Amino acid sequence: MRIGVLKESAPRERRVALTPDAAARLIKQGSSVAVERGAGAGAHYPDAAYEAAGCTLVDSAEAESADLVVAVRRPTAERAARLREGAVLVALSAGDPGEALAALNGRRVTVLALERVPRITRAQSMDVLSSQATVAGYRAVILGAEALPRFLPMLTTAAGSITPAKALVLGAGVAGLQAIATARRLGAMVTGFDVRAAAAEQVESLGARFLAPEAVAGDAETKGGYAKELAEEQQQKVLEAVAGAIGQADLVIATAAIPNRPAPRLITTAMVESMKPGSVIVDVSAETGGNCELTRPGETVHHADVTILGPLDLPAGMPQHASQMFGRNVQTLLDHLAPKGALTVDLDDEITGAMCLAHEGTLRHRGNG
Amino acid sequence: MRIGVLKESAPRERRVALTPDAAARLIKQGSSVAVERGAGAGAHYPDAAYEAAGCTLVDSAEAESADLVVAVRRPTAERAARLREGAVLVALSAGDPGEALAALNGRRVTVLALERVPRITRAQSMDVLSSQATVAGYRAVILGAEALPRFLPMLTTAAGSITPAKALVLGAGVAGLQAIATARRLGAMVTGFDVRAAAAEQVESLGARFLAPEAVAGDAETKGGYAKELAEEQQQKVLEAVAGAIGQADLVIATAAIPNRPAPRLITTAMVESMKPGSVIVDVSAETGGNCELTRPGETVHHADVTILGPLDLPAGMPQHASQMFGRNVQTLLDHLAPKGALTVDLDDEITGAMCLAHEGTLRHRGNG
Amino acid sequence: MIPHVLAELGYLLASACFIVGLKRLGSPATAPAGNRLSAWGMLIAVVVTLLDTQMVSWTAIVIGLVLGSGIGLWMARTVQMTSMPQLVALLNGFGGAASVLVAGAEFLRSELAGEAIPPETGVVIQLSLLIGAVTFSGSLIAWAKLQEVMTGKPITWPGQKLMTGLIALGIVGLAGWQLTDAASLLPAFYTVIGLAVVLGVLLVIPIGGADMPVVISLLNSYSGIAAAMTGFVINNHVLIIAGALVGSSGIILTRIMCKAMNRSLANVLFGAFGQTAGTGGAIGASSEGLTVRSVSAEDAAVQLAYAQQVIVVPGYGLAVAQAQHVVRELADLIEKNGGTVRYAIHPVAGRMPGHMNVLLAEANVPYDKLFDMDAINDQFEQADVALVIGANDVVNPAARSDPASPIYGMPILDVDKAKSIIVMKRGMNPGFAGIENALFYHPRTAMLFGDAKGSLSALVSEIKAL
Amino acid sequence: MIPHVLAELGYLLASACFIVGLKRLGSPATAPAGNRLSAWGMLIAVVVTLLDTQMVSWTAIVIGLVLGSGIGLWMARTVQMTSMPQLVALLNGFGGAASVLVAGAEFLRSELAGEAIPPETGVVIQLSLLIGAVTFSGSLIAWAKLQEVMTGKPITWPGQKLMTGLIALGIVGLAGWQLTDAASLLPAFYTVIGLAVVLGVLLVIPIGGADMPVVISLLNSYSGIAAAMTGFVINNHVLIIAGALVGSSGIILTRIMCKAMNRSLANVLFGAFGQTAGTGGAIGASSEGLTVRSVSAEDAAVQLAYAQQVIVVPGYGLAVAQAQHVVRELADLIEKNGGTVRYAIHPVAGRMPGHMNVLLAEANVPYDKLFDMDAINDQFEQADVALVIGANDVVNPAARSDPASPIYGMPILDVDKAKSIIVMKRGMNPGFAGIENALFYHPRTAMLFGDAKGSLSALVSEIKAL
Amino acid sequence: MSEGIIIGIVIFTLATFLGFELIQRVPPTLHTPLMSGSNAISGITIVGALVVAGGGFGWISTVFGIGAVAFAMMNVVGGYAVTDRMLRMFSKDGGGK
Amino acid sequence: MSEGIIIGIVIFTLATFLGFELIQRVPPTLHTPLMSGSNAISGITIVGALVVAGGGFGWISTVFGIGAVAFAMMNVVGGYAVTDRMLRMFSKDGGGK
Ligand SMILES: NC(=O)c1ccc[n+]([C@@H]2O[C@H](COP(=O)([O-])OP(=O)(O)OC[C@H]3O[C@@H](n4cnc5c(N)ncnc54)[C@H](OP(=O)(O)O)[C@@H]3O)[C@@H](O)[C@H]2O)c1
Ligand SMILES: NC(=O)c1ccc[n+]([C@@H]2O[C@H](COP(=O)([O-])OP(=O)(O)OC[C@H]3O[C@@H](n4cnc5c(N)ncnc54)[C@H](OP(=O)(O)O)[C@@H]3O)[C@@H](O)[C@H]2O)c1
Ligand SMILES: NC(=O)c1ccc[n+]([C@@H]2O[C@H](COP(=O)([O-])OP(=O)(O)OC[C@H]3O[C@@H](n4cnc5c(N)ncnc54)[C@H](O)[C@@H]3O)[C@@H](O)[C@H]2O)c1
Ligand SMILES: NC(=O)c1ccc[n+]([C@@H]2O[C@H](COP(=O)([O-])OP(=O)(O)OC[C@H]3O[C@@H](n4cnc5c(N)ncnc54)[C@H](O)[C@@H]3O)[C@@H](O)[C@H]2O)c1
Repeated sequence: MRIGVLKESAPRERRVALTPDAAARLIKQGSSVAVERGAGAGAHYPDAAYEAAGCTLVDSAEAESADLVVAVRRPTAERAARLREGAVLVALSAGDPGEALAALNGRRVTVLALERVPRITRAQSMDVLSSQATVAGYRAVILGAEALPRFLPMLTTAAGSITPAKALVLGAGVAGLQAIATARRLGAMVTGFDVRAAAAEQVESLGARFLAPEAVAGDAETKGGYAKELAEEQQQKVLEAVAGAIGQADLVIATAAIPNRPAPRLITTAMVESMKPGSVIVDVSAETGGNCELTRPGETVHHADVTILGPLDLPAGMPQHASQMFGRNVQTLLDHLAPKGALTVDLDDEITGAMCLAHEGTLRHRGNG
Repeated sequence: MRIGVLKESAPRERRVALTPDAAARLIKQGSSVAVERGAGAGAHYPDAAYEAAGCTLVDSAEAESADLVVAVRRPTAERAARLREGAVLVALSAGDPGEALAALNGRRVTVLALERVPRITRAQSMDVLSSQATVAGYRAVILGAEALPRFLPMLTTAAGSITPAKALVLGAGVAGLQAIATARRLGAMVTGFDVRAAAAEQVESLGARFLAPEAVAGDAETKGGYAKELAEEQQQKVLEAVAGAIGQADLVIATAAIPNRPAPRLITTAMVESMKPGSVIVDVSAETGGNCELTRPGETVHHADVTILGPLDLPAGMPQHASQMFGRNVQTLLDHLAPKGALTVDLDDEITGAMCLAHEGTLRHRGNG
Repeated sequence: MIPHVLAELGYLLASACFIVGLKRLGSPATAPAGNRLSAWGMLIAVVVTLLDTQMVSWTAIVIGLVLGSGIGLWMARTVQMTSMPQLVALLNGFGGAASVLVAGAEFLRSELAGEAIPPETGVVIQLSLLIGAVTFSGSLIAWAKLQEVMTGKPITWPGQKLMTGLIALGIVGLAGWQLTDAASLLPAFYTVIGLAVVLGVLLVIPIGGADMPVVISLLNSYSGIAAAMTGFVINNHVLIIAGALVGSSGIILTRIMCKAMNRSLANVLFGAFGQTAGTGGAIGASSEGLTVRSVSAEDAAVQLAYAQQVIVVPGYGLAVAQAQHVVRELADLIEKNGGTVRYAIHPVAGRMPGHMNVLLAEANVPYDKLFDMDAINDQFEQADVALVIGANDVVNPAARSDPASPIYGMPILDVDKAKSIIVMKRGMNPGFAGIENALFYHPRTAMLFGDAKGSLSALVSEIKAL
Repeated sequence: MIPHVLAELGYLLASACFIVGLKRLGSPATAPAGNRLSAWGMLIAVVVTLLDTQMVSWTAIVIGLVLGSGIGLWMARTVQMTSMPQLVALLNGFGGAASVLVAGAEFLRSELAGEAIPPETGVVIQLSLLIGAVTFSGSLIAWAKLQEVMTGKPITWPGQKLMTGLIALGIVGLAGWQLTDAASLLPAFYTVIGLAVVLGVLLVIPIGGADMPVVISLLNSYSGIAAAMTGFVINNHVLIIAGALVGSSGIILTRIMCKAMNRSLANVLFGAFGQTAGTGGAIGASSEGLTVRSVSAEDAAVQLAYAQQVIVVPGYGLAVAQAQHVVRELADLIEKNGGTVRYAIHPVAGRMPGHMNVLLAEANVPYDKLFDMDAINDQFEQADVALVIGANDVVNPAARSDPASPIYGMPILDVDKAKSIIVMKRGMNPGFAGIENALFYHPRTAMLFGDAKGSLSALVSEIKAL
Repeated sequence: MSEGIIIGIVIFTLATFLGFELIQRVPPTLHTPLMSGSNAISGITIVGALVVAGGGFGWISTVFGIGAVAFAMMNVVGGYAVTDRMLRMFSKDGGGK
Repeated sequence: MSEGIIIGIVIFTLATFLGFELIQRVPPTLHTPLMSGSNAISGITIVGALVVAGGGFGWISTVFGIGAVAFAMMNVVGGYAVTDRMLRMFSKDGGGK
């Protein structure tokens, strides 16, 4: 199997879909890997490293012509049109505008959407959502600490005592838990908040306090471990709980999300105005609209002496390790798709089936793509 | 005594010399405090807070006309010219261009330079260099973590294992030690480096490894606990030691300094070129020229896939707590200068004498100002 | 014959040997020497007796000595290491029988010679007979249960307790009659012995096989008392001293053993009647009829204290218990004892990527002691103990072997290859994946139940106390 | 008079009271009850004796009882708490004297009545006299040293050892002569007693006042043996049992006391001759002639285990020792024992701002247990123990009182207001400021020398072992 | 009651107290050896057995004597030997260490 | 040697062993009370003193008897009383606790 690695073209996207290390593992299994020149530069993987790993460095056209093309984000329509007929494309395909997919399908390209890896134990090592959320949770705290006009840890000094910062983490999924851990490492007093009952123990297992919204827990979790969208009345309780806690917080990391839905609104303008001067909100959910009413995706908003960050490129901001993890996920997935280098797309397979958006000219999973 | 608090005018200077809390303590001792409107805004201390603390909010002219004027940085020549004859000015006066001081002296203003507080035990609580270096050391790591394309902590995940980052801290003074502590908190493996022999124990007391330059230690320390400038040959040994360690480092925090001298050069261009792709240098000493040859003060340099930060505004970047500590230092100093609100400038006093650059028309400490 | 004073001093020396020997038996370092010292004491006692007593005939002595030593030595040499407990039971029973025979001989001699037995001598003879006989038959039953000659399950029937009580009463009555009535009462004598043998059987039969060690220890204590009573009968101090020593130290040992099993002595002896086998049974049996082996912190501590290579496998339970600092403490302790400790971090242990790293970093566990799965998996075979702390799915062999399992295909930590496995968790709850874990039923696995933090603290204290 | 059998049983009961009482005296919770039980035993023994013995005359008995009880009670009631050890010494001496008198009376009685004393009785009488007399005079010297009636310093002179040896030899010789020669040897008898009294003086006089408790404990053991010998003389078992108990348990206690002082018994008894006062002296004296009081981890552990309020004052030494995790462990343990632990953080403790915060955060000490100087300084008065770990300058009272000191004017933590202060450091080195610290010479301060991590670990083990 | 019995009781009492104190903390691995070792000590009945066997009381001595000596001796010899075997496992290579 | 002495030696030996075992770990605060309490027990010489004092051996009984009883009684009464005083300090409010 010949694998092509594309250089990303989206703005601020510094990741690469396959690192030299991951590529080397695939080559060992019998594949050949063609890497577009400069693909890893943004993530600090120089071309030389790919060469050393046994890849061939190629121009973009050649990378596009591989049997299987991997990229972090789905390539532009222009590049997609250059894919080989019957090729397989593995990439994130979020926010699918329909058209691009249709075009690919027209060329009978098999499209495997990385964000659709099912969250079963066996597929954990292929799950880019988890790995990139880990980066996002860590990085959100670093960005928050940078934006804060104060220390996170407690400090008793000759120039007076610095009280520890209070951090509030909304949503205790993968990113939220990582944020909790990172903020605690830096010495903040951390409170975690989630609607899923199982989150309480997980938050406490990191040494943080859990804030339980009244009368919501229990039925807020789907079978897959995700949160459901809440009924009006429940949503009200959640808002009350957040409102009660946010006034004390110096740093808020908002990571609440519901799959395939806009992010739940948890922080209203009034709540922002009740916060202490100088406090900071990092809205990790900005991409899906943000947990905060005032969030503007990709921008930094100042409101009532509160700073609201809406970063869109959290994992891409830490491209070296984000790519390392992404690449490892992709490599494990390819090992699964093509054991010993021979590619077969088996739609009955639990993982492949769930990921596949287009195959042999047929679109799949339209309803919840 | 009437104390005037100026609003800072330097670009990026967001600190304020007296916080509402510190002002309240002075007022309790019998002074009155006039705060220039908006002085605390940059540090997230709103005017209302000053009012609540018992200060009067005034325009700039009125603040300038106080008996004792405090500011973070020495005011512009223009503003200085408006100070009352015989007034006392308390501020940082670093990089004194001579002229400004002469002008102040001409108006018989007593100038007390905050960076000249002697490093004796009794004066520790007035020592803004220590308090601001604390902020700088912490913040340098936060900035470094933000600029790094990788994690600091170790992480074993389904997407592979992330090795912990290696941090190298050059100079284990106040800022360096704080940087060591912060990097360790974030999970990095930290090595500290200094020429003073006493630093070894201090670095190890933070759980970090100490790297001793060969045959330098011992006589590299002055009586005051500072480092001396090194002889050519010693300097060579130091460079060798740094060169030997820097190739492994992902993050370098450079804080080495020698009082009243340009920062020692510890990182050459060749060393930067020997570093791993994606690594980051935060040069805390940028203000005095930087420990790294390539540092450009106030700018970010990319060289050979290494990012070199030369931040000039480290404490100002965390204005709320930096101001809190600064204000506490200033307040303790004023308590010392004017016990119970009655100001006397006693040049025989160990602390006042050391700080005073100009008094009753006479310039002092010219040689090492 | 030697002067009696010398004999007394010889016996005293023998007693001192028993005392010091017994004390030394209590700690691993000194136990072998202690046992040898006590054996010397026994030799001294025998020699002194042979020199001191007016021996009318040597035949019986020689026959008995040769026979007894030969059989004893042969049994000790040939017994399987795993059958030790039943051998001890058997030997103990012989001791009881010897007491019965000595006291019986004394009784018969006086009786047949028509001598009046003074009441206090009568009492001690009766006690010697009674306790000896109970020890004898009880020990044989214990042996039979352990040897699986009879079922190891408790044997109970309605009215059993009443029956036992009646027999005991009968013995007391008959013995009293014998004492008060000066006339020769040989039938009563034999009846008492017979009833005592039955009593021994009745007392042990309702106790389960797993509790036999405690029963043997108790019977051992009895046999000591029987020996002491024999000492009263023949008015010999070394018998009294040695017997009393064994009697009381045996009681203490029995209590220690019960405590190690987290049970009371009463529960061991009469537990079967209540029909509640205690908490142990409730969690003891899996759906497929396999059983888990539960271990006490004390026992686990001994294993860890003497282990050369320990691999700690932390899981989500460690995080829930927030036991990261204690685990570090335990590791430090093991290393101080000369072992090495490594941590095996599974990629998905815990509930977020890097969960275990965060915890262990907090406890300042050096990075170079953390190993990821690929690096450590072939090290388990050399590990003396794999200490699984609150981990479940990540050590579930179903991932390797059971294609129907939801975790099939996930690589796991090969803890089951370790020489011994200790699993710490609160109960038998499944982990995240909600499935059973065959590791817990593995023959080399011991479960240390309880909150991980509590269990780890207990281990630390126990190791320090060793 | 009661039947002798009853008396024997009464004595046995008394002995049992002593045994159980003595055992209970070894642990704080049971000690008061233990002492009372042993007192009951004594009462039983006295009553049994009065009932059992054919009392020819009661006058001596009544006079003696009234006199002895009165004086004893008066002394026990009026003695200062601080003079307890010398009272014990005195009482112990009286015990020795009583043994001398009893044995002496036996000897004189036989001697005057012209009865031949069998050799074994002679030996025990001699032993009783000898040990009793040594105990008597030795105890009086110990009392005098402690009461400061005579100097507490060791008194030695050249040839002292030789002299002691010769006297001991003389005693043996005379005693032997008395035994072998059947003739009345009253002068020899009195000479032996006289020499034994001198021997007691000679044995104790070269030992320093600070070591007197060990000496008293040893003499106490002797007086037990004397009592046992008296038991042989009058052929009474309760005397033998109680005396032997005291004799052997006294030896063990002496050894424990020596271990607590980190010395060997030989060093205590003969140390003065070597003229090296051990390591303790080297660091014991400050330049101004003040002395520091060093404490063992065992002692400090007891203080902490029973403390209600503990304030920990960490300093740079804690960081150097990297003892943050152990200090947390210790605190947990104290809290488990019912105490509260707070941490007093001085603004400049350590070598960088917030140094202590970083450390304690690493050990996961909750923020609400950390107090800054202003918040905690008025709490020290209520603290049972202030535990200063590797801090020096920040607790130096010179900052308050000595204008010449480089640290004058720096606010410090008021640890010297605490009810008791334990300072942990490696030696008497000064801190950052390079100046001496009067706190270490404070009467309520005890120094626990050693690396902070080691000392803290030791404290943890000791508290767990209590 | 005879003096002999009284003294016996005294000695019995003391030895019983002593037995209670001798055994304090025993690591579980030593439970079985300790039990076995103390069981061997209870074979001290051999002293009584020898007295009976050598006493020359006719058939009583022969029957009861041989039996008592043989049983007691099995207890003694078997007990010490098997204890020794168990204990040897703990040293160096075998068993727990 | 008389049987009485022999039995005395046996009893003495057992009691000595018992004494060694009774005291194991004693917290330092208990050192003095324990010493004092066992010192009181050594006042058991009172039994001998009473025998002497009540024995009617003329002046020996009077002089030695009164002395012995008085000394022993001081040891006993003073010893128990002072031990009790010390121990009471440990409970509840006083002293260490
Ligand atoms: N790492 C990740 O990123 C991630 C994310 C989501 C899900 N997961 C999943 O989580 C699982 C992780 O496996 P794991 O082995 O670490 O954990 P696990 O399989 O969830 O098992 C944890 C065990 O710890 C025990 N436990 C809980 N609290 C305890 C306490 N206080 N003291 C002692 N034991 C306690 C529980 O048993 P008792 O109740 O009987 O005590 C439980 O069986 C995997 O299935 C993985 O797929 C991982
Ligand atoms: N916090 C800051 O920002 C800062 C900065 C610079 C200077 N300072 C100065 O540093 C001092 C801090 O006071 P401090 O009380 O924390 O410390 P300190 O006065 O420096 O005393 C520390 C003591 O700890 C002992 N020690 C060292 N290692 C030890 C170990 N391993 N185990 C046990 N003890 C050990 C040393 O005595 P032994 O050698 O006898 O054991 C020493 O006396 C002040 O004078 C302050 O002015 C503070
Ligand atoms: N293979 C696996 O076993 C595996 C892998 C990764 C994650 N997971 C599990 O999947 C779950 C979700 O992970 P995720 O991070 O992708 O989730 P996510 O990104 O979809 O959501 C983030 C968090 O927001 C929370 N949330 C949603 N609505 C909320 C509201 N109104 N208020 C507060 N919180 C709200 C959710 O409960 C979730 O915890 C977790 O339980 C995680 O442990 C399982
Ligand atoms: N009042 C007090 O007691 C007090 C207060 C604050 C600081 N101090 C002490 O003052 C000293 C210096 O503090 P600072 O942070 O202001 O110092 P600084 O900012 O002047 O220098 C920072 C560090 O750089 C080091 N350095 C200089 N040249 C070097 C070279 N060529 N290579 C490597 N390292 C080099 C110095 O040794 C120093 O540790 C420290 O010992 C500190 O503990 C004392």
